[in-house]
Amino acid sequence: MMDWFEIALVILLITTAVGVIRVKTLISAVLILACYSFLMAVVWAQLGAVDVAFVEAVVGAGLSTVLFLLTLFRARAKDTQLRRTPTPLVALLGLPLLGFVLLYAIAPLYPDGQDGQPLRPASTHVADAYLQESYKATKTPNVVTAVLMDYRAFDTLIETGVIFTAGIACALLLRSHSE
Amino acid sequence: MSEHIQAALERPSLIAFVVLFLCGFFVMTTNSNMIKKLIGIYLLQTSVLLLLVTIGVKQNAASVPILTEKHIESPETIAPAAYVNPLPHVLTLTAIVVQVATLGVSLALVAAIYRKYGSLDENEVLQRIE
Amino acid sequence: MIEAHDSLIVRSAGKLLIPLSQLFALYVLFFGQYGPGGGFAGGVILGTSFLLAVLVLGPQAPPCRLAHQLEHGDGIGLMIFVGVGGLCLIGGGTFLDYSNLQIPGWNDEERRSLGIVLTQIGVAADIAVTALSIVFSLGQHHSQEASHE
Amino acid sequence: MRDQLPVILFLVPFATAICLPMVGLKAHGWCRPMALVSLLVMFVLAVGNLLLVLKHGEQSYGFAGWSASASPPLGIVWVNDALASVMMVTISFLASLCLLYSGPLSPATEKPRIVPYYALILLLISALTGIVFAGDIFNVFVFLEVAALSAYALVALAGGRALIAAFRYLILGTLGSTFYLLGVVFFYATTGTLNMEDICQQFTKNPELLHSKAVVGGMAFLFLGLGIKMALFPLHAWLPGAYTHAPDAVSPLLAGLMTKVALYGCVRVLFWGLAAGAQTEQLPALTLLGGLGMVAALAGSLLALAQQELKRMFAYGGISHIGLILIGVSQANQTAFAGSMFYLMNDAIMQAGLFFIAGAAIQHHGARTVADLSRLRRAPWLVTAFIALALSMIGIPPTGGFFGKWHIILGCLEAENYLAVTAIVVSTLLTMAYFQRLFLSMFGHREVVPDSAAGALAPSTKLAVGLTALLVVVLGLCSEPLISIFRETAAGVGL
Repeated sequence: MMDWFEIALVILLITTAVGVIRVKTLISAVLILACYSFLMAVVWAQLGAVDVAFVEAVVGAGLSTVLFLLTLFRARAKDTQLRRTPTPLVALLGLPLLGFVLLYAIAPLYPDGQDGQPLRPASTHVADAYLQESYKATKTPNVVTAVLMDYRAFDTLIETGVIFTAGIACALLLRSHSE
Repeated sequence: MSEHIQAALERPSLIAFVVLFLCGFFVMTTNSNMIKKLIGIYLLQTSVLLLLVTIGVKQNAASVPILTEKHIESPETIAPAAYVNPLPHVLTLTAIVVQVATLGVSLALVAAIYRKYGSLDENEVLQRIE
Repeated sequence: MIEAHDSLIVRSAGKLLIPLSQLFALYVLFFGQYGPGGGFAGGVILGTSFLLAVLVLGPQAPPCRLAHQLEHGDGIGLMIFVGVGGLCLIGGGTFLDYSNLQIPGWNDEERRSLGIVLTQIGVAADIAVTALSIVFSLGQHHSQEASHE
Repeated sequence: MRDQLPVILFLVPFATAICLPMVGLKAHGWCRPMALVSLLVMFVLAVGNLLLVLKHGEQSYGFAGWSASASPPLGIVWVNDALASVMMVTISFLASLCLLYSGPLSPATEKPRIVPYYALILLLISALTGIVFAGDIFNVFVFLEVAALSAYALVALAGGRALIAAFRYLILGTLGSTFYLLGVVFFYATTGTLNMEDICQQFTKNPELLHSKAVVGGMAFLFLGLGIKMALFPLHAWLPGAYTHAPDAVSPLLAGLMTKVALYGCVRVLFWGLAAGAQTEQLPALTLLGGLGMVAALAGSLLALAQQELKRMFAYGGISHIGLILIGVSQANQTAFAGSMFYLMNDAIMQAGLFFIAGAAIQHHGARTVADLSRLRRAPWLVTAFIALALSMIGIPPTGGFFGKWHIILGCLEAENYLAVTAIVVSTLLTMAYFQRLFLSMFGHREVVPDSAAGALAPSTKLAVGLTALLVVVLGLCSEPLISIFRETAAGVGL
């Protein structure tokens, strides 16, 4: 059972990624990266992760691009041109090895034909309990929100803390000489 | 061999994960431009998140993890197979936000380096230090 | 180098878009319990709407001065979040156990639901403020450079 | 109150950190006292927590009211056991000491820097607290990220070369956490849970799961990620630069705690998550880690011998000790495990102490390199402390370093792993060689370079340097109770 739409999206995704690598100016690379993020959001929506797709579209394609561009606009034009550098031998040897390890590791994650679910435990053990019980416990129809803000609320708190840390760190790095 | 290709086409995002991961790793290790390195890291991180989302997929017409009216009225009847696994989505949301926070700090660092040494290239900066 | 944009079209479109996007942000934030959205997305949209205001109307316009003041509120969002968690501690439960928010007449599920709304607001506030603050940090030295030249 | 102690321990520095920007807006002067008081309160609470845990046994804390004992565990769980509470005491003690020390040499002299500086230090400490208690592998990832982000900014604070060192640290650190996350994804895909205890149960229920390709790959990426975080030898490239160029007030904190806590996280995942204690034969990962540890122990001390800069030399010394601790952990018996945990604690204190001395030497005597050390002869306080710490680094009897190494060696002999014993002995000899270089340069020359610039040490510097030196000796003299606590912990995970 192949989903041609998904295959097409994935091919587009890889094409944009290759574009990001090949392009010669940083500003174009960043703009193609925004396209990549947006396509990624579409892929995620296609896979059923609507919340994630929404956040990726807003954060990945939106905020990240703004941050990249703000940094680049400040640089002189000649600094944003890339020069070709020779590819180090280590990378050429290391990449196939890494690719092999990844292919080896994802082998058990393919659908196993029987019930068409990728590797059962991931989608049964804890996840089913969330789907069945979260509405009764929290009166929140969006299960993702219920898990995010209640069951795993502490993770969310710390992750809000990561954002806070980033804000403080940026202030420390860039605002020392002014004000 | 043909069943391998068949399996890969059934879940193309797994192959996409491997390709994007390698792309990200390649950019990150071979470029001396700092912005390009950050772009590489960005590709790397999103590819891992793609894998995470892919794990949550169920094939038998499972829908997005937002309960329908019918199930809200009688929560006892919820069949888990009808919805996509929500936990990977939660982890992905957390990781995306962590990713943009890291990006903010790294760009601030790059901006600080550029202000001091006037270059976005790591090797050039090292030359100017010496 | 952040300053008011001088094109009339941009300015009038901005005046229309800014309140709209703020409204949309609030919708996304509070709709998060019933559909896609929530604190993260709502917070970023809210932050970017202020950013749009600064870019279009210039840093001296009233909504932008508000944005600059907001920027000093680093930590308010986290305070809300930790505060809700702390109330749960005081209520006798473990940290962030919303069913221990002491509201007479409410049952556990309603309290948990309320806890989710409150913490979403906290997340959104934190993300909006920090997004603004990071952008201003990156943009500020922009303006400094311009004054050097 | 007792039930809530772990989370209160975390909240004290965290809540202070989020209040600082508000306070700092009006009164910059309040930041330092507030940070110091909160860390001292944390230290007192950590000692109380240790005593309570020793009296009442371990406790698990379920966040958001989702009980830790439920099956399957739905919420996030923290584990407050003897090992974690001993680590907490170490962390809060060193953190307060570092803050005390950093006062006079604080890099935050400019007003806009004061608030972020103290806020980041507090955030770093609260993140380390989280890693120590966490019983959930994804929770560890988020905390690692908070700790890392604040560490990058703190390193970059020194400006100049530190910026580029911080950038390298950032690239490698982010790569490390991405690898860690990938490992977590594979573990989740095969077990369907993130809770360490639950993962452990799954693996004990069907041990063939441990040989699943996804788990093997997951383990590889998880330990690769943590290896970068703990600066395991071939992955250590970020560490020497970052620690050398970091501000003198910050490097003791980073050197003492960052890599050690990552190593601690690795031990948690190995023995609590993968049940490495119960099924040693199933896990070739342990043997591999042991081998890497041997390489790191030798290479670290060899590289330290080749350095000219003081801080860089100590940084490589730290890398070799990470290898030493890994050797102990990988022997899979109680003696070596207890010894390495004891050594972990000791190493945190020794590294912090050495960087305190290096910082004071730079600030007061302008001594950056090994050759400059003779200037320190005029500072008896620093020299005495340095001798005590050096004895501990080498591993000479009355100090804590000796007892840690001794138990690791005993454990290796118990496991009949003579190669590991040889590696430890050779690394000790190399350590002795580089400290001999330091002593020669300190006392070797007849003529003393006149050193007019040297000011008197601030009392807080004296206190920090003196206390760490005293502590390594005290730890050595009363090593038995700690070793027996760690032995019990090891028995608890089935070693």
